[in-house]
Amino acid sequence: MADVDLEFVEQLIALVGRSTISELELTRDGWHVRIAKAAPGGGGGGPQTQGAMSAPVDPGPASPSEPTHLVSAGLVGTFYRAPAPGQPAFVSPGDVVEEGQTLGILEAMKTMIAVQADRAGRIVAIHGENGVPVQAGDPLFTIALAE
Amino acid sequence: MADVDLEFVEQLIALVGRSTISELELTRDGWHVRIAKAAPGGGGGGPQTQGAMSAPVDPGPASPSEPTHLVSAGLVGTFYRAPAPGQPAFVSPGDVVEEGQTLGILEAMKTMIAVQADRAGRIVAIHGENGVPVQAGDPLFTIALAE
Amino acid sequence: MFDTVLIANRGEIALRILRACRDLGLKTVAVHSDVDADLRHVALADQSICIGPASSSASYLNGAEIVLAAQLTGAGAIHPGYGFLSENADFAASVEAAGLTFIGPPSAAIRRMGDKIAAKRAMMEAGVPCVPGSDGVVPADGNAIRDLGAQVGFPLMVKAAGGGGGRGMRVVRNPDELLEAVATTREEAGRAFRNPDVYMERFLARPRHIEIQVLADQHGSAVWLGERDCSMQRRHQKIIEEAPAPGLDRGVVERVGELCAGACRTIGYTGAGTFEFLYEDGAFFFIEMNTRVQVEHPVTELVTGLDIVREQIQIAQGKPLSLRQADVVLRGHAIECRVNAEHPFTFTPAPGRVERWTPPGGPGIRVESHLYSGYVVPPHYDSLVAKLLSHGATRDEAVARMAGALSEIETAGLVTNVPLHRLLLNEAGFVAGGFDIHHLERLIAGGLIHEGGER
Amino acid sequence: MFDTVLIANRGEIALRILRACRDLGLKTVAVHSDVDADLRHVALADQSICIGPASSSASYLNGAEIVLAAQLTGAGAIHPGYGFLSENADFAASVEAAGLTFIGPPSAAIRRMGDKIAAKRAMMEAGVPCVPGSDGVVPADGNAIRDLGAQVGFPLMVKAAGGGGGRGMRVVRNPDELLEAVATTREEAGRAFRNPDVYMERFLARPRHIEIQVLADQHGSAVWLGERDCSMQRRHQKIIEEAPAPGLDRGVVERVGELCAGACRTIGYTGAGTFEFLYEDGAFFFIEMNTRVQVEHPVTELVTGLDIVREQIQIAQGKPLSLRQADVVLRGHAIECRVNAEHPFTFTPAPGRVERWTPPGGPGIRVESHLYSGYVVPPHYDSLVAKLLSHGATRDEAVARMAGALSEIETAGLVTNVPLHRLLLNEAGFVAGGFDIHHLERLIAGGLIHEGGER
Repeated sequence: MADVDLEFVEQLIALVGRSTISELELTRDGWHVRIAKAAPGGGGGGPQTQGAMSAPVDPGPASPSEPTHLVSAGLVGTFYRAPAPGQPAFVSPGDVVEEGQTLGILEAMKTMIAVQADRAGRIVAIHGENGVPVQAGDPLFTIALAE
Repeated sequence: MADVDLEFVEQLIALVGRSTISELELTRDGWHVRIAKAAPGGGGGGPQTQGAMSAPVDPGPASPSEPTHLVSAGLVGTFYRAPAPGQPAFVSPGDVVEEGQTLGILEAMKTMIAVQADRAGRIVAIHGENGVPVQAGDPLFTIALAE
Repeated sequence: MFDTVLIANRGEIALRILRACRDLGLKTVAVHSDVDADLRHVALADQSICIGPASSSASYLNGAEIVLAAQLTGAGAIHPGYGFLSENADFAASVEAAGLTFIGPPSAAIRRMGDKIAAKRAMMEAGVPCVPGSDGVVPADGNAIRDLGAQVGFPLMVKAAGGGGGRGMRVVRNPDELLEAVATTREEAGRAFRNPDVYMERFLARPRHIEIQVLADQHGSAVWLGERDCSMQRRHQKIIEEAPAPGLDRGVVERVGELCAGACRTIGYTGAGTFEFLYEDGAFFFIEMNTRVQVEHPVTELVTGLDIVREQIQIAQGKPLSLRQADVVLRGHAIECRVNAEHPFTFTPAPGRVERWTPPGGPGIRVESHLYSGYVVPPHYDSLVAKLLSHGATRDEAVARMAGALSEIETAGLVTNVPLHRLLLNEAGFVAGGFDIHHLERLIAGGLIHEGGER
Repeated sequence: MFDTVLIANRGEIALRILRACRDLGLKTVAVHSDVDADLRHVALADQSICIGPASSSASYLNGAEIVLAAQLTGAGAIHPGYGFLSENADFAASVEAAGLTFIGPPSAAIRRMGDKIAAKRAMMEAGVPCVPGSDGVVPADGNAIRDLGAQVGFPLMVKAAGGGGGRGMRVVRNPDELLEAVATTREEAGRAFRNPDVYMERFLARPRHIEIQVLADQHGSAVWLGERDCSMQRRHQKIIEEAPAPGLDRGVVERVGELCAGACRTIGYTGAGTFEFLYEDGAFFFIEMNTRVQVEHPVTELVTGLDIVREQIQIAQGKPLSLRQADVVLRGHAIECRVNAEHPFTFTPAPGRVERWTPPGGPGIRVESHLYSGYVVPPHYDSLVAKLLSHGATRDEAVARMAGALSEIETAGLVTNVPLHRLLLNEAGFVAGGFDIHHLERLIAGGLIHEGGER
């Protein structure tokens, strides 16, 4: 419980409060939060907030019984799959990765931050497009864990 | 369940209370909490906010058919019925007042502001106690209008 | 020597005192009324303690409670700020009696300067020029009063010995009104100040308000820190101040400044203080002394580079002044605009919540304010919520910077007099400088506000 | 002469430029990317125009669009601020070609100083002391490279002619590594700066970063405004700057300052500029010139009383300098802390919403920031969100005031490096002054951050 950041939850609540969405669910490193807004009159649901939380968790080619692990964006930024334009991607679906291996790059405030695998396994899904903005907590990679 | 921190849940409850959301669900390592806020209008009702709007509008001795006019506080401050301690009140129920006549004083930020009758008539009720804080819009005097 | 200072005030000056203490490595205790628990300096102080309800008389004016709070928290000194108990000789004496340090002059000096007749006599003895007048208490006998009036000349002012700051005074335009004016002022003074003594002074038609800032230590040294021009007033309330005063003969200012510093030595004054003068036709006339730090002290800080509140504290610590008169060098020009939570054109108070506070910034801008986004200005106290200060190499530069600061300040949700300041900064008389103390009221009577509108 | 200035930048410097224009009575045009519509200076500008999407390359680096915006809005001049296009000679030339005024030096001067080899040669001709090195482009031949390396001495640095600001450089500790280091740096430089030329310089072990601020007009006058010490750096990014530099021989500084002012005249430089030096064992070594206003220019403003951005604009208007060298008098000491939206100890960027922004205030404090309560710091640009500046009569006073300002600044909701600054202001090496450019990284390696914790 200690690593659930209350401040983060508060920010999320503020986010929902400001937005036109009615509900937000977030799964992150083994914890899960769902925030629902009072339904004024009960219905409708306006447009989604731009960008935020929009990438669905694609189950990918992991077999149903295989345990998976999600690598999410640690902060808001631009997601890159390759070290530079025209160069090959760091990883592709099906690749086996080691713990600590660089999977992609997040660029924020003129700083490049490596996105690393925090568990070893096999990449079964890549959720972020190359060069798109992502929010903190957005899923980037699903890793099927080695048994 | 042993690691569920009661204080943390208490903080979450406070968080929901302060926010505009209606519901919060949180799952962590095999435990789950859901906090829902009571729908407004659905009974219960906490204590009223302190101070504000507490003086009831006393219909006073106005006859049922008589039209009345309410003189309210123009700003937040302290209401005085007399020009100085120990001196007689500006007006009392039953007094006939002219338009522009001083009925009381509001003190705010070290400034004394006269509360004046904006209609002529007969004082039928005085809603503010001498020396009490009032909010902008609080009723101070009811005047039965001369036909 | 004390290591903890109790701040017996609120709002911007409490924060100002806290900053000075912090820079000196002193700990602070904030005492506050129950509605003031969310004040900025309360959050920043090392300790805080609630001393009573909102009403000043039960909190910030409750001297016994404040001394008790100092003893409870281990504060060895009390800084009274301005207003409240800052010029209350009995309070200063009770602090002294408790074995604590009152950050200000000795209670005897406060008492003497608080009696305007005694103060004037002391100034005359020290050679400080005063407004010609009765040179003492107006006698009881009607004929004697008439003779005195004829001697002073009409129009004249009848003033209460216990008054000050614009309270307890009455203009008399011709001899017929004199006896009644004296009688009425006496009666009011007895009620308001518990001292019915009144005196007479010649009434000056178009004076400027010029004041001299002084610092005096406990070792017999005193310096003066230039003058301030505080002529932009409404109902004796200053609204814009500046330093130096435009267009004055520097030689005359220097002579008066030296006399003020000298007067501190002769009357045993220590700490920071201000000699207030009326200035007309090249001559200075002493009116009263403020025995405390003033709202407008930062304009002097900007042109001298000194920290007056720090000097005040160090003097109370028994330290000698850190500077001699020759070290006081004025640089550039400074202006202060008092931002009040009041309607800019009707002047009615406007307490309330400031949804977003975005102070101005940039070169030459200093802000003294306890505001923050979400702060609720309570209705119980003074309406001053911020002081904007600008400093420039020239008066024109200081004016341009202040106009810029006023154009960008944001107090969303709160009604303030910023729109009035914006008008004044572009007003021809202000831009020219050197206007008298009736200037603003003449502008108002002449329709300034009507023209300014309420956009 | 122009009456409207287009501000081709964002954040705090855009607001700084707007304030300078406003004080001069000039109108302003804010150009901004689509995520920057809520910037403070956009709200305050006379006109604003969106010039593209968030990505800098499509907005703030889109020179053609910016020139077009100037033409559309009737802006006669463009102020580039720092970063973005401020040192892009092609952009400056395109502004000149469009018949508009570029507020900065002529494009030819930017081009020359942008080539670090040409810049160094120009400085040597002007008599400005430089770091001993290859005195030109490193040749292709391996033996010639080895000879040159032996001549310069090890350790040495291989630097890209097109680099600068800490980019495109490599330390070589012994002769064996030299050829490979040259080859790698060449290749990287070719890719990064489209100029594969490299040069060699002696590597100084414990230099300080000292820089000289200059102003030069179009009439052949140039002055220097004292120096700044910018040695508190991490990965070549300055984090604290101060003026004057503690412990320097004033005679040596003066000689170097005069040489810099002289160099402006010989190379035809106009506007504001900075000569950057390494300083070791009492000697100055030129490293590069910044042909624009710098982030840290306000520390010089505080000690000189000048407005550098205003001077820059007036120079671009063709006006002669308002001051001579004798008018430049340094007063007191000033410090700047760069507040970045980044984790104070891991240095990862931390864009986000500042729920409540309460800047510090009081005597000697200046704030340069575009923040306001509710502002969302976007992830697309530099992490600098505020500059805190303190000024005091002495360095100790400036340090105490900065420590105070850091203790009261409030950026609720936003993660910033304020906790790091708080640690540094109390760190023995900083308090003593005179540390070298590796000081902060040594502190970090030594566990400063670990000890500081994350409270």
